[in-house]
Amino acid sequence: ATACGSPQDTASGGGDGAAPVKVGLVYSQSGALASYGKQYIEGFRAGLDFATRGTGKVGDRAIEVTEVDDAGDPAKAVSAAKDLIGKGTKIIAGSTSSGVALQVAPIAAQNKVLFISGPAATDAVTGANRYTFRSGRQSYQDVVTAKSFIGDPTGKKVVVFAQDGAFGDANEAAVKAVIGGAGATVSSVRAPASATEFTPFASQIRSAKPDLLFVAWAGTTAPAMWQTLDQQGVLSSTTVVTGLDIRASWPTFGAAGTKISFLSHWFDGAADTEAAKAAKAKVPGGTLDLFHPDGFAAAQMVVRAVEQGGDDVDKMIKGLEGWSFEGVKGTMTIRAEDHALLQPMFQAKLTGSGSAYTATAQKSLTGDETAPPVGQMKG
Amino acid sequence: MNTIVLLTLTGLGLAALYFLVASGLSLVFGLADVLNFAHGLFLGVGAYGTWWAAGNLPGAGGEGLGFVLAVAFGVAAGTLVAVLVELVLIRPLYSRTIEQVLVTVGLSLAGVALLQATWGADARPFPRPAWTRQVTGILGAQVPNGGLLLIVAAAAVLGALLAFLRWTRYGLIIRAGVENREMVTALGIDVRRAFTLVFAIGGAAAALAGALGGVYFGTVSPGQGGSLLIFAFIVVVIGGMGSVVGSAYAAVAVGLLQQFVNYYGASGVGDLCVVALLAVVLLLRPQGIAGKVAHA
Amino acid sequence: MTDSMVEAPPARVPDELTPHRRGWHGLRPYLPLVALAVAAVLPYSTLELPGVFEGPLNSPGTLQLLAVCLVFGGLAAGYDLLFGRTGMLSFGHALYFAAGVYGTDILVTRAGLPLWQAALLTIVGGTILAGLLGAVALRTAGIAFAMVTLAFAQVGAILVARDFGGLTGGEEGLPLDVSGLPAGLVGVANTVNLYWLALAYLALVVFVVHRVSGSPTGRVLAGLRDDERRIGVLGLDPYRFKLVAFTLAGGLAAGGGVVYCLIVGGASPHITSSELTLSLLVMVVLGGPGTRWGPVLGGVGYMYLDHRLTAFGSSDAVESLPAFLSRPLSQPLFVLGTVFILAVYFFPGGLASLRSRLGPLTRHLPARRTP
Amino acid sequence: MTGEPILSVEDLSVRIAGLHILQGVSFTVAPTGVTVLLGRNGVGKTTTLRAVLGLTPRGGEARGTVRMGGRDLLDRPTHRLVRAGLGYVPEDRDVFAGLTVAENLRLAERRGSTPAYDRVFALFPELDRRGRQRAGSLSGGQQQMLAIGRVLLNDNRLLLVDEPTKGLAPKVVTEVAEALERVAETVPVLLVEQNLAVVRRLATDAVVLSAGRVAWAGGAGELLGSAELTRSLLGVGTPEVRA
Amino acid sequence: MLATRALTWRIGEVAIVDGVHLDLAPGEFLGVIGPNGAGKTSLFNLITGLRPPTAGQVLLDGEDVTALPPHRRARRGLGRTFQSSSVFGSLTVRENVRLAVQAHRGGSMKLWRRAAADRGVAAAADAALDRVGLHHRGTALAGTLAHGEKRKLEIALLLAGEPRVMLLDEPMAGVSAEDVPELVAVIRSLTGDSGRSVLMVEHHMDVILELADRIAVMHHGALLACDTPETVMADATVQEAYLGEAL
Ligand SMILES: Nc1ncnc2c1ncn2[C@@H]1O[C@H](COP(=O)(O)OP(=O)(O)OP(=O)(O)O)[C@@H](O)[C@H]1O
Ligand SMILES: Nc1ncnc2c1ncn2[C@@H]1O[C@H](COP(=O)(O)OP(=O)(O)OP(=O)(O)O)[C@@H](O)[C@H]1O
Ligand SMILES: [Mg+2]
Ligand SMILES: [Mg+2]
Repeated sequence: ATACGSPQDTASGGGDGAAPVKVGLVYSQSGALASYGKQYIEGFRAGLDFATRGTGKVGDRAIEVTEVDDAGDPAKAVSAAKDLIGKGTKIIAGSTSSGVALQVAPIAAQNKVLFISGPAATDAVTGANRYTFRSGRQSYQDVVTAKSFIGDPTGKKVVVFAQDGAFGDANEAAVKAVIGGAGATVSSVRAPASATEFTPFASQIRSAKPDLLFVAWAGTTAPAMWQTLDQQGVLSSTTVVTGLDIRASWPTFGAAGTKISFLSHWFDGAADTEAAKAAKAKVPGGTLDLFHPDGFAAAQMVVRAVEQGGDDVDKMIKGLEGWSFEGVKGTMTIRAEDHALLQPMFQAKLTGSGSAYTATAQKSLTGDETAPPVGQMKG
Repeated sequence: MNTIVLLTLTGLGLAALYFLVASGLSLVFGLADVLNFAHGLFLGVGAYGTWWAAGNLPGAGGEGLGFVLAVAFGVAAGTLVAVLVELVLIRPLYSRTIEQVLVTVGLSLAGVALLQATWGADARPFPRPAWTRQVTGILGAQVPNGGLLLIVAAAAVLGALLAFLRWTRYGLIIRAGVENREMVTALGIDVRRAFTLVFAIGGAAAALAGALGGVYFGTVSPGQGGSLLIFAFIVVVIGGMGSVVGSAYAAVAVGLLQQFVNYYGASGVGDLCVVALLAVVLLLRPQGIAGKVAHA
Repeated sequence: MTDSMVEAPPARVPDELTPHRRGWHGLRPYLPLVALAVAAVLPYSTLELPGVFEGPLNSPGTLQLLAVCLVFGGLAAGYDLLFGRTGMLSFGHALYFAAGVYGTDILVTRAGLPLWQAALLTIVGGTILAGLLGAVALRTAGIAFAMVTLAFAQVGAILVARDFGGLTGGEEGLPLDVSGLPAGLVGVANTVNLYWLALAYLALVVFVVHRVSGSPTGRVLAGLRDDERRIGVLGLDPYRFKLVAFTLAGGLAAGGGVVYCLIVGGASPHITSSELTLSLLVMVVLGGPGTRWGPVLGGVGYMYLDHRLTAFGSSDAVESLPAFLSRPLSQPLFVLGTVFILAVYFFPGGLASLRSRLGPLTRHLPARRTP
Repeated sequence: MTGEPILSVEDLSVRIAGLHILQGVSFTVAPTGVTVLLGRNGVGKTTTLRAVLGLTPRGGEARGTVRMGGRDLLDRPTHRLVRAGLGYVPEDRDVFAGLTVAENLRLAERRGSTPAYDRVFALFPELDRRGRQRAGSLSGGQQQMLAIGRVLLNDNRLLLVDEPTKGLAPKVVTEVAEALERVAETVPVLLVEQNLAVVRRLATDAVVLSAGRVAWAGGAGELLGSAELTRSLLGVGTPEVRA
Repeated sequence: MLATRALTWRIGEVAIVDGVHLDLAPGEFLGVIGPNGAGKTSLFNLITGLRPPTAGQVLLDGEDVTALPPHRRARRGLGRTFQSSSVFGSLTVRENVRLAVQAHRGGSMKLWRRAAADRGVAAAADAALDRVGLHHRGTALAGTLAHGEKRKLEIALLLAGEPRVMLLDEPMAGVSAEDVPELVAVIRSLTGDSGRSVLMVEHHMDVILELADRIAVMHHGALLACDTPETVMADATVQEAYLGEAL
């Protein structure tokens, strides 16, 4: 039977004190970032278990998680978010890619629900609006970690090698601000993201003779790029820093892998915290990877928000702002002003050969050391 | 000086890669008139076939003869898939070009997704002989051996295709068959077999490109074919459809242009130049470099 | 070689130019209006269609999904004006859609214009862009035309990805700044307004395409599809007519971009890709080129599958299957691709051919009973 | 009629796109000489020839029996039939426009027999001269010559020829008629022809189609000799009117 | 009315059409004959503008139209049929003719008018179909017509445009004997006192002889003769190169 209703109906969230709390996870289950998404959700499950001590409940309210696949497409993520919000969901988390995070954040603000961005690294999520938080690191924190490789930057020559586009722009800008600001001369070599042959760029870099080369390159062509840098003698002539990607990518560095200095968000064994142990025990396979901590922290933040706010989003925000907690990586702090997530970062080295590589931590930096400058809340 | 040598040789390597991908496309697209959006799938099958064989096939591996065996396996797999695709999916659709688009697009989506479902979305390291990762000094330039390998392979494929088209009747049959299949059969020729053969060769060329592309990139991932494909399309069209030699010229033009502009020009202008080249060539000579003048 | 790929576009008589078949009696002309009315009141229904939609028809999630589908239905119908009705295979139609999306977004978010001004400027700009690029591209024909349009669209995609002047947000996209927008278009509770907007767009496009196809100009376009030389010898300038069709289709696509930008609340570079043009082509072929409802059905169906298959892939039904089935089935693109392939064999001529294919069947049924 | 017919068509019926185009056509082709198929435009002459060859278009269906040498031809792939000796000159010439004249001829070569280029070039020296020209740029008549030449390249058991003299200059019409006459000495021909002068010269037997059915069949002399028959069946007084 | 001045089209060294001077008076019916490959169709292509000549001029009403594209020439009243039928295959027969009528009457660039509503166009189209005897095939798709029927449709398309100068390229090829007289009558009615001129290529000598006021003979691209039918038929070269021994 067809019933009639108002076209502007949206379910109201909970109300009843014992009703489950609805949490929506919108992330990539399929598409190019599916493996990031997989780590995220495993981390989230482990984190929820950890934060609720195995009960899956906050007080007597169960956390009811709905997972939606966005396939990396912002349009799908927006549809999913609207659907969830329409059904009374007050907390949305996920966003494996930056494009998704930036598109979902305004939706959260417009509808006054909490949004906890996931692995998306773009700096623009920080301070996007007061409803938006992040559970992972941001590009700026990567760059600060990179800076720690050259000691005193004064008078040093730094080259950024990045792909065209927003990701490259952000990295270049961050390096100019962080390392250039500290006294180094920063220049950049940029290449189209679609490039498949890197010799021209390697030649440019080599002739620039930098003291430090910062590489920000994502995508399937990365191995070819590294091989070319290696073949053209760039790796052996200078310190090369880049971010350490997920485990599966390690063998693709080939011989180049052992010559690179890695800054790392996380790898298995980077720190030995309580949360890390708990996560290791829960995660299928027993090995942690790059984005497990993001999911884990997201779950911790969800539980905190519900504890503090119940169904009241404003109270959730109050409860999260300024909160410090022990995550997988160590002590994490949600900065009240712009919701940046201050967190430890790591320096790492790869050793091994063939398909068996291990990463070892060289040094870890605290959340304060890698803190991005305080920004204005935009919305 | 050595920068120029380096850029030229690596540019030729890139051109060789484009040509390898484009050659199969040109054959199927130009001769059989099938706009084969599933070409990337054949590429993927070749790459994954080689990758799988190196790890699992007895005797095959990442070095020497074992590597040759692995590549042979990959090429065979790509050929087989191409033949199956032609027999099962394309054959009922000749002269229904619009529906071919639907099928090949569907195939490319489903095929890539299937590769991803089977082996995951992440790039896998590709087995390859150690010497392909090294460089050779030529006139002071450190030229990657992988690129040289591509150049040799592309030259061999070019020669083989030209011989095929010149010394066999198949080229003729297929060109005629595209115009009017019915009339070819009315001359007593089994045109279907010729088309299957074209697909087989196109598939083999694509699979070889996939395998050697794996060597070049060092990895194999499900979507790898896709990004090369757009340049391959451009090469085919600039070169003139169905002209293997035209594709070779066009590949060299595109490869060198990209390489030199990327070095001497502003970043990323290389791609724009290639696109501009395409537009200019087509506006001046709609039939492509080597294409014959279309006739009303 | 031959350009038969494009010289032999889908041969189908435009509905508008065929004599009306009997059987629907006098009702047929009013069916579209009835369908429009039903679609317009749909958001008042709380009907649940389990498995089809996540929530009741009036829930924001369902309305959002429907809105996206409707926009693409309209977009496909507009593209069909080029492809199905005039026989021009453009591989760059995404450009004009993207111009609509990014134009609106940039003018609202970066330049702070009010929405109506931004929308107007964008549609006018998109139409002019289509006119200018079309004027150049139409100097070629066949596959060359397809590739020149592709080249133009590719330039657009590169410009968007390069993020010149920080205008487009590069690969991260540009969320729409809603602060200056009418309140009725913002917020989940107002999703229904976006739905109506999308419905209006679709209706407009279908109406325009219908009117144009049935007009004297439409007759010329149908002729162009078959034989351009003949059109010239009859005293008509093929170039002018093709340019009109190209510009009009470009303008319609830009309009779709405006609506889409509002629905999704931003722009992301997905929509500049050549894959989108290819999707449009697939939608039209799936539905049935050159028919009134085929492209709409194709567009709506395609987007519906594209959005819903992600849910299908992660559903319990799929996960409980053995691994060799559940693995591929959980890949939305695998299912989508397979659907295309099957569609060709089960609906040759597109979804729109269903009617004519079912026609004989129903006519034969009573006859069967008395053998 | 002499001897067993080389081709016998029984109750051939063809439907295309819902139209019943041939409605039970039966006739035979004698083992020697020329059998002509006559009728107004659109009665189904071409459809008949194409059905025999298995070239009924997609969406169409041919039923009935077509026998040659005791074997049913329907549903056998066209290329097999042609290789078995069925030569076809199509109505629309259907030369391969993108190929050169020489390539068009080369394509027509059949494996296992030596192509008789002398025969073809003797009849149409034009084709020899224009070997390197694209067939698409030939004049209409030259294309017609190519279409006929293509089939004369091989030895056939039966020729199906659809309006071979259409578009040819009178002199060439005579030459083609002579050539067909010579060919018919060894190979039976099923000919569709509108030029009654040619018909008169060549035909031994005649079949007249009307609206998808056989209206008359018999000896050609009988048909063309009777003014009454030609008027009622072919709509012309005496064939001599058109010379 | 129509004239060509030293009209020439060369491909490489070969002259396909070689310095043709032709004058067509108003109301005149000029037959063109010549061996296959003489350049008759090519001449038509040059006159209608489908190919640019390498030299020479085409004059229409005394005005040089050599540089005009085909559609501009058609607008000035130049119409033609094609040797190999070129009709709009995916449109119905009736729609084919309506398109031609509409192209002639103007108003094709009207995006917001209902084409079917124009009774005038429909009536003119039906009249043209009637004249060639195709009215009963009005709803068939032109692409599915039998060969001879397409020839008739070609002529209907020409009639619909009411051109003042008509170029007919072998209109009778493939038309069944029974229908020839009818079609001849139609073509004859085109000229006469209406002041229209016809240039017709045809290999059926009886048709040419019946209709033509003068006959032009082409050979190897050049105009050999242009004279009354009697003179031309008596010419030994024509006999030898073109007619041969009649059957
Ligand atoms: N593909 C088709 N679809 C629909 N009708 C068709 C098709 N092919 C042929 N016909 C119809 O079948 C009838 C017979 O056509 P056919 O070509 O056999 O005639 P014909 O006797 O050869 O005529 P002509 O002398 O003009 O060549 C015609 O009315 C034609 O319109
Ligand atoms: N592109 C070309 N290259 C070489 N020769 C050509 C080309 N185009 C046409 N020709 C030749 O030009 C000549 C004239 O052709 P045209 O079609 O005008 O002849 P026609 O007089 O109409 O003959 P028909 O009576 O056979 O139709 C022919 O010999 C033809 O082969
Ligand atoms: Mg016929
Ligand atoms: Mg001619």
